[in-house]
Amino acid sequence: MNDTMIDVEDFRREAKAWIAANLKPRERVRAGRVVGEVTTHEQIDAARTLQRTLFEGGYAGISYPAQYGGRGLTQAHEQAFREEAAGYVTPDFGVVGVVTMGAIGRSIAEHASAEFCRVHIPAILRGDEMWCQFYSEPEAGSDLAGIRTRATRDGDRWVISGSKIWSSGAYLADWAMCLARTDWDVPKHRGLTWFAIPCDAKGVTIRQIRQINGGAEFCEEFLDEVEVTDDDVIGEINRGWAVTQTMLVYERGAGETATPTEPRALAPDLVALARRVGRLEDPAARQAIARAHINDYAQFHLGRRIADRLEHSRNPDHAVAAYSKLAAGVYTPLRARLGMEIGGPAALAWAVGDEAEGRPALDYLNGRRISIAAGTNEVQRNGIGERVLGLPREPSFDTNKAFNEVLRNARSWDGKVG
Amino acid sequence: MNDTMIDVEDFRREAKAWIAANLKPRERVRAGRVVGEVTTHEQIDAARTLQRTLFEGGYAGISYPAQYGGRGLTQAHEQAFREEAAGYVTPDFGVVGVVTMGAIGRSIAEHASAEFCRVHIPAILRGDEMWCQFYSEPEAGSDLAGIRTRATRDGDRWVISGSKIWSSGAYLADWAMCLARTDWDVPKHRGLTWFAIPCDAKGVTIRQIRQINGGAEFCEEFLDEVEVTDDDVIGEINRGWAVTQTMLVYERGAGETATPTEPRALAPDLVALARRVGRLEDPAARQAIARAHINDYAQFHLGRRIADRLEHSRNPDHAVAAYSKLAAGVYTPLRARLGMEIGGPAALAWAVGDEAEGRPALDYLNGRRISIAAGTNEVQRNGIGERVLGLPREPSFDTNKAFNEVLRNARSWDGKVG
Amino acid sequence: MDRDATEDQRALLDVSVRFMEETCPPAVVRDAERRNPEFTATYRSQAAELGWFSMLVPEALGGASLSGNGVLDAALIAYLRGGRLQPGAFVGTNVVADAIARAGSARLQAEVLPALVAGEASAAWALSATTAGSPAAGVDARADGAGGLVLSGAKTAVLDIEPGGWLLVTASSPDGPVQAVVAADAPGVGVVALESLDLSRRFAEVRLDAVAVAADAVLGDAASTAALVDHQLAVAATLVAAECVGAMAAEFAMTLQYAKDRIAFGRPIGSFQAIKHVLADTSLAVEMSKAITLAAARTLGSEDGHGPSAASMAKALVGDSAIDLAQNCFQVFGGIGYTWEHDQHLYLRRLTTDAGLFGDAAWHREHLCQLSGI
Amino acid sequence: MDRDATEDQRALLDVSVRFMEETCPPAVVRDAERRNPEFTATYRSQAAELGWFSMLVPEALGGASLSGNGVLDAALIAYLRGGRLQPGAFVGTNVVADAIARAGSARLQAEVLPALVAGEASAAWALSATTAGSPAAGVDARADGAGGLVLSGAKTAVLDIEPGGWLLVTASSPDGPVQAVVAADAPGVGVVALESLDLSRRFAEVRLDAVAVAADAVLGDAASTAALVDHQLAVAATLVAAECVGAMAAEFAMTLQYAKDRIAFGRPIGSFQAIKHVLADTSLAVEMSKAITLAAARTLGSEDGHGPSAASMAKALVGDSAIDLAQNCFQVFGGIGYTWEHDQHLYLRRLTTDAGLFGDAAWHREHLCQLSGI
Repeated sequence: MNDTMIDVEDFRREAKAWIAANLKPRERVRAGRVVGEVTTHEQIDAARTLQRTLFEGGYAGISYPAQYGGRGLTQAHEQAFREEAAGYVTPDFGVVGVVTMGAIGRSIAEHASAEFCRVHIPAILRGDEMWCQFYSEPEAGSDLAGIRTRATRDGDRWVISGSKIWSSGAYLADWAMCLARTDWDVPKHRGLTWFAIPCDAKGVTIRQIRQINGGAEFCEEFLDEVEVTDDDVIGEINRGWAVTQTMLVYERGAGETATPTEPRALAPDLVALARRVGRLEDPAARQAIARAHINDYAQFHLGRRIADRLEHSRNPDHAVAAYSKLAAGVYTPLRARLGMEIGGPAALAWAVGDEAEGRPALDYLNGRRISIAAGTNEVQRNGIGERVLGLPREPSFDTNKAFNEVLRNARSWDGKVG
Repeated sequence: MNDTMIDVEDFRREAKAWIAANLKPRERVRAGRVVGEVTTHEQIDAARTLQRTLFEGGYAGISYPAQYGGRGLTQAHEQAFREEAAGYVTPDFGVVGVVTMGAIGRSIAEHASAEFCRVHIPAILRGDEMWCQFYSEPEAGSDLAGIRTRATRDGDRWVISGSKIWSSGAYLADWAMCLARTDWDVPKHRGLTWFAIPCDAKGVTIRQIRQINGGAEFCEEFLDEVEVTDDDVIGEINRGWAVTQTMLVYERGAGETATPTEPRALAPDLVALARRVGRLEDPAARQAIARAHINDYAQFHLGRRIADRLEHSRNPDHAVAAYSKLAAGVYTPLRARLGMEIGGPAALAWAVGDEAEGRPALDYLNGRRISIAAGTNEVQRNGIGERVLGLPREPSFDTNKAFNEVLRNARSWDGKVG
Repeated sequence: MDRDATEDQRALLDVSVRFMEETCPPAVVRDAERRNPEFTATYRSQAAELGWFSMLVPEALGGASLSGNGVLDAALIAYLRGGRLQPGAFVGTNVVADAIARAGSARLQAEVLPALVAGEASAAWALSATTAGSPAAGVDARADGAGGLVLSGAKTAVLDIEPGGWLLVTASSPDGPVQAVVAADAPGVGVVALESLDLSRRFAEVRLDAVAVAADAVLGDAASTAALVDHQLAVAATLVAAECVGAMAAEFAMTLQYAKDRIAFGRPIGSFQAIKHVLADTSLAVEMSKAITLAAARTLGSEDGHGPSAASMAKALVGDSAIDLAQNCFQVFGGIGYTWEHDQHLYLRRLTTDAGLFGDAAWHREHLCQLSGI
Repeated sequence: MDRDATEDQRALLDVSVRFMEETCPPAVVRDAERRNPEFTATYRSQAAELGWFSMLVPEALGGASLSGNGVLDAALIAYLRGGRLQPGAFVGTNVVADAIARAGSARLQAEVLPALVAGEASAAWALSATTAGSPAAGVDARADGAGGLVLSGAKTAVLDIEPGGWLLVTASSPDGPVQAVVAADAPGVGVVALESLDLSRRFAEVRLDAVAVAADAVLGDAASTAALVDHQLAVAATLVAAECVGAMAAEFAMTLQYAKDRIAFGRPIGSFQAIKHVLADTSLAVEMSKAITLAAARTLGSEDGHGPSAASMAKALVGDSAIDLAQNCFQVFGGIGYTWEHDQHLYLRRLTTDAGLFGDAAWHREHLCQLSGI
């Protein structure tokens, strides 16, 4: 923190005045996005207008470097602004905004060349550029370093081909940050490079994926000989894994735009559901309600305990964050299942179009997202086992071999070693 | 089956008459052994007397080869005798008798030399020789082929040293069938040999192990330069694994002395428990009772289904027996836990010496025996996964290397391969 | 599912599989157009020709079981249906046909029953679908003084009411439960289609506004109705359990194959114990579910007194196992299972719904206690 | 357990660990001789010198909390006690001291309370130990007309009654629950030692045969008793949960080490996902149990109205987690865990017992619903 930095409380007062003068009060507190709802281009356009207002007022990228259009302040200042702006209409880009400003912009600021940053970061903060990630692949999910999209040098250009999937909001994005393999003859983590690709570049096809919940927030992409130049490389060639790790840390934090509050009221949604289906006196339903709430409460305090541990240790061991992820991955589907149990037949069939009545089923369909996305429960358990508990490692068959050889060996797996 | 073999129903009639003339009717049906109860030498002596009567009547070893003192008949004849003798006092050697006649005698008959069989099998069938297994070791449980007891040739003798554990009833046995490693420079399954050791041989120390349930049915042994000769080898030298596999098949069947009947009455023990603690109307207790009974019922029908499958296929896949073992390993501890839940505080503390009141706690302590002994649940899951479902194998680090090298590598495990 | 199936049973099963694969393969299952009345009627009448709706009906009334155990015959068909996520009022029609055969008036047996057996119409059982409480709840019946009834109230989440079909309504009266057979399009009967988790079935709410039912549409009498309702529940539970086990086995097979094919971290994912052991446990659950469902069908169809207990046990065990299985398989599929195009979610939806139909696991556990006299 | 512990707390915890390791190390825990009155009294009086029984008592009554939150102080001690399977009436004495401080007569506060704080005597809470129902059940109280009570009935499975100790009896009266403090050796009081699963604690049945209790031994009045009982339950639940989490952490650490050391199939068993993932899940359960128990202690000790709910949540989550943990650790140990000499079974017994003391998980879930007004 530099000495001349404005004090958080002074900043808060300044922000409060600016907000009152420039933003509109929110009509009513919005009850959270309906999962499955899809952000439209119209919403993005409206958000861009509002973002420009913030940018011009000096409140976009509060903790981004000042030389790239940010304010150069801290997370505490970000948090103060969020608290003051809570009752006002702020830009809502949906998930593509979270990805752009929460993970990609920060990864660019840390790893891209100064020239690249000067071009793109102000555009991001102004809302002119929305970004997405071309990252996971149909054949590489939890095994992120196992991607097979290929970037080949051809004179002063790079030619990129492959397929990508699970790109949140890519259909709304202007640019993509794309991970490709640039060397196949080294171990898998060592031949990866990140590229910036305009979403409307020749050879890029973006398709929304219809999800089991009916939504289509995620996309899949086909890259057919897409051409970029060295100027589009983010970070160093073949050192893409370092950028990835930065991005993963920001991604974990990116969703957490506000500190959640301690859940004190007994699982209100499930109490309402039990009341609606006439089971509030049913001992089994009461047990299910209490179980869900106790798990919520324990998860909250686990999260706080882990956050404390990360904040207050000199060498924070980020591996412990896997506890929060695993808890969410275990208890979210369980909670959804408890909802179905409480709801009974009323949760299996409901009046056409009645969102409240259909909610338990929707939550149930969405229940395993967090158990799978951004590292499955199994990956978290490995991480906790090896990195937190210090258990002996799983034998690995892909970290020290050329990636080409890994692919060959995997196809003829027989479990024989040495 | 040979043509001259007596028909089962004729045999049954003959046996029935003999039984009525030679055995005493049972006073009352015994309610099963109390787990933790330990067989005494006096009980063994009484059983020997009775066993001799059977032997002399031609009813010991009904399905054992006739040339070794058996009757040369089939399992169906054995079963017919058991059914007819059900109301009479028959020899009860406890677990050491089950091991001796159910697993060891049969393994000897299949693998030992004719001379060895002529000496020992009649003695076994007469009740003169009780046998135990020196098999598992403190450092080799589920990984049975990983035993480290060493047998070294010294002239025409073998010198055996090591420690053994989990030998059922060894403190009552006259002889032990002992597995030792005779070649350390070949993969682990290929350097094993079985030996017969008199339990009172010099260098053999047998100690009963106090179990968590207070019983002491199992023993541990220390073998300190125990000397035996080539005549004491059972099966071929370094081919002990073939004998082991025979023994395991018999061991699995050995406990099943009678076909269990379909459990129709709702978990009578748990209903009685709930009644005793006044929770028969409590919905949670009722759910627990029903859950336990349904699992019992499903396990019974699973067992019958698997037995049918093994009996009626031309090439029975014995791997499917792992389903019954895994089901028992999963549902036995669960049932014990349900008992503790139903019992509540009354299952945690009870009147001194009241066996009925203390029963749920005893069952609870014994609950994981079947999850661990004779191949843990984890070993069963591997077996089902690989041998029944055909899933790709776990990488193995010990099947193709000299056992000496396996031990060296394991001590410096770092998960690195190749 | 059944290794002891007779020759006759095997022949029927083979031809039934061919029928389903030709008439309603996966692409048709996914197609909402399948819900049109024409497809529904064609599918039903072809199924009837195979004998799908005659198994629980005695020969004297135009039925025919293959093995002497009609519940077992029907359960074997249900198993095949479940694996292929088949539509149609199979369970309802069989349950209602069985009920009419057991307790219907001469008119019902002469007019409605033959139509059901021949696939000219289907039937749905309108029972209370609440998790706790009596199957009769929701609709009140009062006597009309001439042996008939007047029915008023509503039943939510009634399974598979097809156009032109019949409803067996279980209602409460001051003298205990009563039952009557009513045309789904009779005056005063409202059928409102619902949205549902399961995309391969249809659900409706049935509203009855003082629907007059003649004496010859009433099933059984005050003395016998409670036992008949228990029997119907046992048959419905057994057949749904069998459909559910079929879906479990199909979903499991799909998942197992994926675990063998999918490569991650340089190995097929099925070589990892994290996956392998879940699949082993899941396959144990499939085997136990098959075993208990066959046991229930055998026992119930042999008119052994233990049938209703066995049916409740099967439904409870299968219901819980089905949801566990669906969740575990979803986890093995990972992201791909989250896409609409992948069949995983069809099974997830179906299995979860099966678990709740005709009493969820907790309901059947309590029912088992009551049947056992505690 | 608590990274935010104050300097004072840390100092007390350090000296408490030394005391336990010197006075009651594992060999003594295993030795039944430890139950003799002399050891019991010595252990108690040394513990009292460290302040173990003063934390919930206000300074005005001779108590002292270190941090201003006596429940948190006591929970931190309880955590250390649990890890070392310590004996002694820690929970009972603190709960009863707290109750007397809150609602005891001047005589109780002048005579009994100082003896408890000084470790001259201990106290046990004789509440109904049934899983369902009221803590007052089992003993009936009738008014003696002079403000006192006559108590009759029995309480089963009362925890840790030490020689010469006091009993806080919670009884039912026509006006609701009442409470009184009675000497364990008073006329008409029978204390019958029980066998128990947990070998490191002692249980007894208490029989009360028309025991006369003077007015100044009665706690609180009709209006306040129910709330006081709820508070006592919350304190007892929180302290037992803390002991339980301590035992969980110790058992887990022992198991983790074993998984690193034990070789099978050519590898340390902890390198297999089957073991590794169970340990990861178990360690998550330990972390969640620590987090929720600290939250309960903080909330309850700050007299925040949410305390009783938080305490019930902690007890429920920790109870279920403890049994899961004990079962999972047993499985990892395999055969060696089945031997008397191995400590595994001491923890299995302790953890299972902790889960059932002062209300099992299901009881506290229902209690939470009631506290939440549904």
